[in-house]
Amino acid sequence: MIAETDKIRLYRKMLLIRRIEERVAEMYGEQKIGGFTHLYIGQEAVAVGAISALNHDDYVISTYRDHGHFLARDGDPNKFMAELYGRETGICRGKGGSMHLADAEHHFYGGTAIVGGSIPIAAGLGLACSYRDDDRIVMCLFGDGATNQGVWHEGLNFAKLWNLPVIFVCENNFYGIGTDVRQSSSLSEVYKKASGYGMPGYRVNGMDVLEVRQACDEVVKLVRGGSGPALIEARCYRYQGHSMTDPGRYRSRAEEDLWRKRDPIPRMAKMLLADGVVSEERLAEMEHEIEDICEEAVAFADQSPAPSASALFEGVFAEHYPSDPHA
Amino acid sequence: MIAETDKIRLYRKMLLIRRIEERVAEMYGEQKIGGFTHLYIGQEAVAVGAISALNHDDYVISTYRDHGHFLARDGDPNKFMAELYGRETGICRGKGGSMHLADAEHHFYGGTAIVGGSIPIAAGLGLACSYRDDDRIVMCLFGDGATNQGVWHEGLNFAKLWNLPVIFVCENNFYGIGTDVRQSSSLSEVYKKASGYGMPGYRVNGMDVLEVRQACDEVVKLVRGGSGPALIEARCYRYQGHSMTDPGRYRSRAEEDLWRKRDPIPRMAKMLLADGVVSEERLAEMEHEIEDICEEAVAFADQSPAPSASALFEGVFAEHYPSDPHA
Amino acid sequence: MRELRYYEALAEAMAEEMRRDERVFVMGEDVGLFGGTFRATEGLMAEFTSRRVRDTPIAEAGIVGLALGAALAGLRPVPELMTMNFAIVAMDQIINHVAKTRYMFGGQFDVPLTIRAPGGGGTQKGAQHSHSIESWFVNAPGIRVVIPSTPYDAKGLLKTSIRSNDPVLFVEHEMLYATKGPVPEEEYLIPLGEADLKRPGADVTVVAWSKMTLEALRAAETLAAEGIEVEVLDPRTLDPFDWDAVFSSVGRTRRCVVVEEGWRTVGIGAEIAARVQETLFHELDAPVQRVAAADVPTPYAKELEAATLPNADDIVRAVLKITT
Amino acid sequence: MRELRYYEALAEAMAEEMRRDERVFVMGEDVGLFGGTFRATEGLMAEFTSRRVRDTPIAEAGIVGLALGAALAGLRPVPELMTMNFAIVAMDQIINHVAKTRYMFGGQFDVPLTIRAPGGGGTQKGAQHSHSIESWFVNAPGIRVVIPSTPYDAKGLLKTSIRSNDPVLFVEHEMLYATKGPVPEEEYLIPLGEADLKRPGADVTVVAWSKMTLEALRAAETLAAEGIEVEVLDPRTLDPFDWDAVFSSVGRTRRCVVVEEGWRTVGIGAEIAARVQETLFHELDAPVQRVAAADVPTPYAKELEAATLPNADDIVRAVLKITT
Ligand SMILES: Cc1ncc(C[n+]2csc(CCOP(=O)(O)OP(=O)(O)O)c2C)c(N)n1
Ligand SMILES: Cc1ncc(C[n+]2csc(CCOP(=O)(O)OP(=O)(O)O)c2C)c(N)n1
Ligand SMILES: [Mg+2]
Ligand SMILES: [Mg+2]
Repeated sequence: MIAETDKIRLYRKMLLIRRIEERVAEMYGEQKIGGFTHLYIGQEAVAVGAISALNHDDYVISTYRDHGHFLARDGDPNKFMAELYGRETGICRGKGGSMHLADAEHHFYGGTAIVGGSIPIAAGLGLACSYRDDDRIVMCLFGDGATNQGVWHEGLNFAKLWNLPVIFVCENNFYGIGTDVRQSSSLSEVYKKASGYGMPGYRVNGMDVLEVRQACDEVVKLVRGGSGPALIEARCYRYQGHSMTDPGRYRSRAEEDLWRKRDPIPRMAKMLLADGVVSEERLAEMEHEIEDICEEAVAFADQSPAPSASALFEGVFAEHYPSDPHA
Repeated sequence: MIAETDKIRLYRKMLLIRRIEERVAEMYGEQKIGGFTHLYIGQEAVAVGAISALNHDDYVISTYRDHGHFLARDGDPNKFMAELYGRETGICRGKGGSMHLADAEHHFYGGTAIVGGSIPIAAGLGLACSYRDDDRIVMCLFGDGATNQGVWHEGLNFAKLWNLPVIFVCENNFYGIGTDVRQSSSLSEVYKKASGYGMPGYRVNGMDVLEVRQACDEVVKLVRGGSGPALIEARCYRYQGHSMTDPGRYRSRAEEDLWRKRDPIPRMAKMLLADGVVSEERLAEMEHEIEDICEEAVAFADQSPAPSASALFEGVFAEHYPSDPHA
Repeated sequence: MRELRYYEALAEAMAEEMRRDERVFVMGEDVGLFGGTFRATEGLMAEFTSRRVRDTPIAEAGIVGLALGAALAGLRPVPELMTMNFAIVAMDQIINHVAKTRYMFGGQFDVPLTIRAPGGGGTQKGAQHSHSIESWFVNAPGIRVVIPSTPYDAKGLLKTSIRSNDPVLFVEHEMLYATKGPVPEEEYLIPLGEADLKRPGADVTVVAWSKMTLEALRAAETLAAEGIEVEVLDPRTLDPFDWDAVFSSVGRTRRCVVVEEGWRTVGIGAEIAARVQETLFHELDAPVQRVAAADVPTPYAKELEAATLPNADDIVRAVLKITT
Repeated sequence: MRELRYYEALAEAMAEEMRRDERVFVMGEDVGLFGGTFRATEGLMAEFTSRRVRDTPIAEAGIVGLALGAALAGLRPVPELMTMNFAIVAMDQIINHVAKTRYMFGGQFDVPLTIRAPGGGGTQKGAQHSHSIESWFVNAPGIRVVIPSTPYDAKGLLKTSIRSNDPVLFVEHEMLYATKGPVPEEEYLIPLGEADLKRPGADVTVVAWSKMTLEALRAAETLAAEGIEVEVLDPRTLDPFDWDAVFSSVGRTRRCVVVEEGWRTVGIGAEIAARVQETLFHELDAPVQRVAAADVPTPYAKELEAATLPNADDIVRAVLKITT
């Protein structure tokens, strides 16, 4: 059972992610944001439902589609927007950008632009938990396409073999760029791949934040209790193109419409209203509060300075030597 | 049902592999053979049972433990021994050695020294069969340790996804060098890993050449018929160390004795005699014939010349340019 | 003459070779239905169907391994790696398998395989998506490395690569796909190992390839205004390499600048500098200069990325350093 | 002073650091029960149990990735790759993840990770098992490359590497494990980035590392008999690199030979030759010479392998070429 206040928090977080990414799209259009930018719009229920089931000191690791994960993990919207702008005040000092958001303070080990690259690293975070025998756990979020990479296999085998406390959350949005999951995975029901490792596999509706949260609460309890790793497949849909430059000819209009009807945000708003958890007024207020947060984030990024020229050579290593590159 | 003449052939081939490898061990001791040399002794029933189920123009691909596979595929014992000696007359002109036996004439795509490296290549051979729509199939033999490599996952997924005619034969001898399969695979019953790809998996007793052959006959028929790929786990045991330099402290004496009792060669000799398929005399004769083959192979290698100095620069490419390395 | 974009020239080369030889086929991530991330395989699926234009899972080691197996069995695969960055994921299949199969097995097998992949940075794709790592593949023997800078070179060299019985790593550049240039209607091939003189000049030889050729030509314009005649030589293929062309040019100009987009330390520029000083020790009027990326992971921020990637100004500075 | 073998010095370094710091642990294929393929982890399992000495599956990308994750979470892993050849399988985890994590994330995380791996050939292990590919890791920024030639250097540098907050690729050599040398009982550390003068000499500077240092010292003996005084300089670490030591030595001798076991083209020798000619253009009496492996996959046959790997005779020839 999820408390009413929690339900409101979950809704608010989804809304924040949605609205701030709408601003990201806008700023990308104004060329204030560059590089590869992958929007999370449509999948908010997965990040919010799954990550909210964790403790503050648990570990989270992500992919290049990391905006929603970063914000669901309570990352700072100002540092987020400044990073996408490539500013000194960004969470990674402008060195990472959209695909490489990381946040040490929130134990968020960041986005990798290499599909599948995070999987063995997630198992390694779990190894540290098990080595120290603390009761932290790890959550690793990735896409359906990642499950066909070799390192995915290696990471899941290690995790099960060593009984590591890792929850692998596959966001199955049915496509890897333009490729249908049925064209890339011999087992397109991703949760069944867990059987190849003797690991439990679960499937949840990734368009319903409460279902995601409830399932994760249970799995978190098991994994924290020492059950070893688990795989959760959350079925969801991205409403935008793969990245900002995707013509997106590979999906049918009918399919897109079907999934838009399942939009997790209006769906939950309706439910909260129906159950009398919130009033129309409160929802409108919330929109305003979030509008202000987005405004502030954009203003912060706009006013932030570009990295200094010397930053180019900073932070390659912790310890420096004369042969290291310098200005 | 396997014909009596076939049974004799199977027995004879196992015996040839056993005896010639005994000579390899001897010559390694005399330092006529160098590098990494991995004996197949104990596993003969797998190579002979599996590979004999194929047609001449089917494709076979192997690992660094490839002596038995090469010989089961009717590779020439003289060119085999000369290769291990590193002589010009070797099957790979002395460039490959024990780990890299290949034989174009017999569609044997050779040994790789990279554990798992052959798996996607095997799928690629299968892709060629399916692309040309000929009725060739592919057999890929590898060890239990290889199943934890990323490329193993990628190769099996591709093979099933594209319905390629590939038989993956895992020789589960329970160890990868000194590591017990239970310490390396979360699913130590290797045939069950097929479930992660929606592929059929079978287990056979790799110490019984007839059981291996019968199972392979059936699977070959299915795969040639268009069923798509299959995984066969053949449980077996290597009697020698991992390579010639392995102290082998990691296996118990009791375990080794148990498996020696299951030696596929005496076991089959007994059966052939009991069923009156061969006489003691015929078996003795066979030993002599094989003794002669081994003698000749060693003599051939001893008399063969070392590669000429110019061979160093030959065969890096098919087409040559002034910047290529040369004497 | 007709003008084509770089990606159109590539697509045309593949289409022609596929029509010519039924054994040639294309595979890779989103090469079919999607038409290729950079449109280089656009239209191929429609003409050749999914049998010969194969969309794959995201599994680069697998893609290269499957292509190798198919090549050994007599086909002529043209796999695409969506970007060069993913060649790192497939490194073992490329270096230990594709590049070594012929030699290791005593020459028993042809390896007719052309791996296409775009490299380079310049659009803020960050540390993991901006690699120019040709040097690793030039260091490892057994695979050719082709790296065209114009649509004309791209088409002619790709056709030659596909017809070769040796493996080729064919390196494109993300920022060249949209560039336009003359490409004749009639068929032509360009042999590997022949540098192209992109601009003659008497004062200094600038060796540059891929996108850096364009930067070098810009620099040459600027310097011409100051009365310095720059010769711009594009090797076009890094393995084989046209050493004669470099040595005869530098033999005349007595000065050499090498430009590469990759990291400076142990880059290809180092090899060229080392060979030039070995061969023309007494002819050189000045040390060979290298223009290359700073030895840092490529940063995302626009200003920082611009500061680390070499450009025409850097080339001008390097030339002036040894000509004035 | 007490003498130890190279592998004993390594095992001692790991044991000392594991006693000193509970966060240090070892993982790899057959490092535990088996004691390490080359005995470098012998005895560790007995003292530290399987919690801190972990046998792994054969999955190098996984091994490196897990070690990275553990390092980010505050441990100090010392993963072993059974040989350098398998670094190629783990290339993406090393280059794109281990080496880039600090920079790409704006310096938020330490990456205290030491990857041990033996490289090199010389015992007929063939094309896929004889790699000396340090150059790729020196080219890519973000990871240190340490490559000791003696038991003394091996112990002191490994301890320093394990205590570093930066990732280190620690390259051993299969043919050095059995070599013996003095190693003091009392603890010592050797800083990275400091070359060691293995033999002083006035006539020519020979830069060599790992097994090639031994070949260089043999060559120096031979040449001393002919009255040529060779200075043998071992950089000991390739990143950081002690340029001052090389420049000051060559500044005196005015002649330089670089020796490496890896392939010649775009090897580390190219970088050293390029920098020396950049820095000492007017001081050099002769072009910098490179002694390296032929640009072919390493063949199995004893005679061919011997012909391709550099040795003392090759060094002698290279020195004579520029001294007489
Ligand atoms: C190793 C690797 N190969 C290819 C790519 C290019 N690429 C970026 S995202 C992507 C699709 C990933 O799909 P999926 O895992 O389902 O995640 P989604 O984008 O749907 O969230 C591809 C192929 C990459 N970044 N890394
Ligand atoms: C990628 C890679 N990692 C490690 C090794 C070193 N190695 C050679 S054989 C071997 C064990 C392989 O075990 P298995 O697959 O069970 O085959 P078996 O030796 O038992 O026949 C290992 C770890 C290698 N050759 N390649
Ligand atoms: Mg997806
Ligand atoms: Mg085994």
